[in-house]
Amino acid sequence: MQNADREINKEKISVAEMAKQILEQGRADRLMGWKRGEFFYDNSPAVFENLSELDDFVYDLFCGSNLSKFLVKESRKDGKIAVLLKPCDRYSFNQLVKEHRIIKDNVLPVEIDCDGMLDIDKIRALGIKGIKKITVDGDQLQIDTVYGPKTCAREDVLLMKCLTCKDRVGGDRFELVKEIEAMSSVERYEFWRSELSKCIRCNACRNVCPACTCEKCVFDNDKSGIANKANTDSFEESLYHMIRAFHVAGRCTDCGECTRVCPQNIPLHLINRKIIKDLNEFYGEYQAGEDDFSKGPLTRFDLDDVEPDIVMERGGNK
Amino acid sequence: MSIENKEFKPLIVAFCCNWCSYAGADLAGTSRLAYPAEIKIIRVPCSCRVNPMFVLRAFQRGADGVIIAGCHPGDCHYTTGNYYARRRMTLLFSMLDFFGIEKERTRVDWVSAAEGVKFSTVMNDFSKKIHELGENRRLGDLRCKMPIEK
Amino acid sequence: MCSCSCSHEGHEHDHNHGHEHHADALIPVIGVVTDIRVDTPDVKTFRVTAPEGGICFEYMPGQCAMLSIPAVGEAMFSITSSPTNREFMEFSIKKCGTLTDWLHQIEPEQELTIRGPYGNGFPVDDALAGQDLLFIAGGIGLAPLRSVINYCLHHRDRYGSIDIVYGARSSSDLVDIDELKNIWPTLENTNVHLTIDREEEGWDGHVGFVPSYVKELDFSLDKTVLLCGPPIMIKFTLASLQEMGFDKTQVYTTMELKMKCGVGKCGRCNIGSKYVCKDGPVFRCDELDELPDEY
Amino acid sequence: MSAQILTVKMENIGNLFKAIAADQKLYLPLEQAGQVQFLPYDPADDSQKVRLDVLNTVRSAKDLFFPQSENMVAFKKQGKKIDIIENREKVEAFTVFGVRACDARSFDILDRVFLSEPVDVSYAERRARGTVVTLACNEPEETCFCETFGIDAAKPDGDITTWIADGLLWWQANTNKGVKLTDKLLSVDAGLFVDSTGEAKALEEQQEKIREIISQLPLHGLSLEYFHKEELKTIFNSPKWQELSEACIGCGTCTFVCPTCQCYDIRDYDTGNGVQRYRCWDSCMYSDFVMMAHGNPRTSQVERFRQRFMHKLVYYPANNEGIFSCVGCGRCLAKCPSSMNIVKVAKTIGGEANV
Repeated sequence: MQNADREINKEKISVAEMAKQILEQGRADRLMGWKRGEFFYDNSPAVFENLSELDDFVYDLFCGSNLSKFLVKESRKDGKIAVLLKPCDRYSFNQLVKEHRIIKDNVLPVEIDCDGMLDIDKIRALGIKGIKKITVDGDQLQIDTVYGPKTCAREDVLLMKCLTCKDRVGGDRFELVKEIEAMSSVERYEFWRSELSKCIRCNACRNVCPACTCEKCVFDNDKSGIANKANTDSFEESLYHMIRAFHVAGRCTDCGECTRVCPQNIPLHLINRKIIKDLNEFYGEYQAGEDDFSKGPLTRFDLDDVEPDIVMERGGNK
Repeated sequence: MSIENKEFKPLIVAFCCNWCSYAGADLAGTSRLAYPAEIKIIRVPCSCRVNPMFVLRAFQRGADGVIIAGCHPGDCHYTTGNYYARRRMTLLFSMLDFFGIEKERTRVDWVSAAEGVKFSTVMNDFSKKIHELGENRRLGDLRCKMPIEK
Repeated sequence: MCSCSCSHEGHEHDHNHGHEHHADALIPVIGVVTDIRVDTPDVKTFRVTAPEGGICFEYMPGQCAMLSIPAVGEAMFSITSSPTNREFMEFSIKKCGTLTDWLHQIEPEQELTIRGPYGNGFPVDDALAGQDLLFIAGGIGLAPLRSVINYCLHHRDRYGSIDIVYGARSSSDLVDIDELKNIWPTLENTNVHLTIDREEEGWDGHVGFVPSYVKELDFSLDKTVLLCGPPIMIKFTLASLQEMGFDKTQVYTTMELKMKCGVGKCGRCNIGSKYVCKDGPVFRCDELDELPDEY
Repeated sequence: MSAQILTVKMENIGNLFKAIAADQKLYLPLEQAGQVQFLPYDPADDSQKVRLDVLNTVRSAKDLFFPQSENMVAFKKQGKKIDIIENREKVEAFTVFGVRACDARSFDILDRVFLSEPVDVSYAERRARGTVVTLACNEPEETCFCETFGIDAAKPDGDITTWIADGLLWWQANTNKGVKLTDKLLSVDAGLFVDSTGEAKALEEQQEKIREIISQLPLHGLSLEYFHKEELKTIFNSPKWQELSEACIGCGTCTFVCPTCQCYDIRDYDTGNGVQRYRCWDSCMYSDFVMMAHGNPRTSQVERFRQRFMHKLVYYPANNEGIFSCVGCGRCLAKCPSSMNIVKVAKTIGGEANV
């Protein structure tokens, strides 16, 4: 990771204090961070322009959203903007700089620490309702609800992306991909039909994705012949996700935002991870966004690359 | 629909590079080598021109198999186009396989302008595979297959 | 009794629905383009009839219709002909988008689909009755007004004097219709004032923008104004009128926004709480003041 | 209307579903790949998991009356000729069970749009043929604020209202349609229900419990007083829209999970065999929503974001006797990728009343 012209928290002060100092010392004109929500868990991305606005600043266990994509717009405004980047967000940031989607000179990247973010949906999925407050108690969470106190393991309700954090030794991020690869073709088909038929085409995965920054998406272009707003049949349910995954192939940093925002909890990251796994196996390990200059695997080639029939020979049942 | 009762007539789309494979098809034709009529050739300037969208579009409109034919690696008219196509298609086909689409429905082959015989063999072979697989039901738009009626 | 306007062959209603049966306002009927006239380099007027002849449905001046070529597009157009014409409907259409590009290259006998009428139309039978009328149009803005002008001229005795101010970028952009040159100017108590934006060889009429021309003409303040044209022209003309002493309650104009359903349900063409397709397109200018500035 | 209260034991609820599904489609909150949706119930399929414990389906029940996508009409083009082929799907009678109080109210809000002249034919048919069986919310969530709109989660509307209390499902018909369904079920299986009219103490206690919980929810007492049509322009011109919309990524999640969002698009699909015209949900959050040939009156996300909330809180009420186009189901609170929602908007714009 390149560290030139970046803010790093050397003195280990709180993130809120860092944010304050940056605005106070005029190192940036604006600061992109998170703003306290209505409840304790619904923090929103926000731009802070002065110290009094920072009263609403928050950095806690519910700041999972990746701020780098907002910079596509924000870095084109006047003045310098500081942006808080968790370790995983840095990859998206680098990738966007590499693709010239962020105007680097207008941004002050600030690297902040993260111990893993919580997923309120996962907590709800455990059947915990009427959540009022959460306190971290070692590996356990004490949850105060309208229906009395509950507990759950912190590990069980981490955001998907935090389970295999790139900056920590974590589990095997391709574990589920391998499981699906091991299924028969029919099983794989059934699996994805069941998942993708939940899709409501809200476009949240596309709009949140730091790799999806086309000025005009092919799915919004009436002349493309595929700009259908709703999934009117099973083909369209698949088509949208296939094209989207493929379009970010080699550029996807595996930030996991698509899965985080999907209102239907479709494990969209599995498609991206499958592609990443293939790229690694065919063309050597590559992490998009590791730096902001190297060429991605689909924009270069080797003379002795594998032939496409390798797909026929490997993985899965027939 | 009672497709089983009807004889299966596949529709196969072949994207052929203008400089090699399309000329290969020509040569196959002038050499009176047979290849199946169900193969619809779409001429593209280079195998690299084939956007993954084209492949999916072909399946959407009812293709049972899609084959991309380009110059042999090293022989690209534009020097490097087919190398990129090779990476791209490998990845695409692997992804389609991951979605549970039969992997035999997609193929890439390199056919030069001098290989009329190879063109005919590849196409016959691919068509045979598709015949064995039967109709593509996993990746096609039903609306394109059914007539519009009241 | 089925009251829907769709009465052509091949359209059968399922009357088994019993009491819940309604005509589906979103299903179009067929219209046949019987004649195409070139009005300006980028405006053509299309004459449309029902397949068996005659108009496709009843309407009032200022109302609109949804025209469509399936798989090309569907869009709202004001009906240019007067409802007093029972033989055909006319649409003056400027080439500016996908559907209009397509329409500009069709030939007579082409069928299209049409549904309507939509919108409120001009209050020709109440607020406008008995009034001296001043029509002000710019460019393609004459299209909706032409319907009203011809309607009023048809019922000449119901209205007072009629003045028509019409301007365009150049003389070739003035919609080339017979009425403008040969009919309206010859009628009693009816005046036509033409203007173009810039000097031009062979043009001996007035030169200047519509807003300033209206001021020069110095109309008496008891007239009711019907105003239509590009948004910028509407804005400045309205300012001129107010400077002259006209009140906004005397001025009617028509609005245009993206529409899909035409019946105030698809949620697209709202200005504040009003839907242009249902509550408009004709608004009295003082009504617009109460709406947010988002058009 | 019959005030008769019937009960069926919760362990026999499967019989009730089978009886309803005997001659019509029955939609139940079923689990599909981990999510709960209103899906057709198949009595023969044991793998279906009915989830009456989950409060909100992600897609609201409006889907059953105003589906995300439906065919309208088709065309065949030949030379200069066009044929119109009406191929709208015929709507058969159906029942939906397990609709919550908020979703039930959303039908009234949609009715005011789709049943006003000119009536929307397919919506009207679905409304006429659909029987709505509601279920009271025993465990409201912290995101619930239906109370703000005068909705009683302890006694939802609908053709039939049901409650779960004391191991029983309590069943009360409210409308003719509800009575008709009840009578039919009794004619199929006379022993299905027990008449518990007059012995509804457990039910009343459950209702009290629900109302008690609701009075303790964090959004209890949320006020929308500030939002009335006299303030239309003030609200519209508020500088706060800018900061509120900052986090909005312009997706359609809020509009698609919302039970009262009703905007739709009409599109043509060229199948190669003809042109199918269909309509589908659309979102005012999308950049192309009001795009036309000569430009776009809403060029930035601020305007699109503002449109959605102005519609819900000001425009719709202005046209509908002050009724808000929101039922407080809390879906947008739970689902927005950036955690922006109508409550934050109401509190920021209509500040004073909510301090």
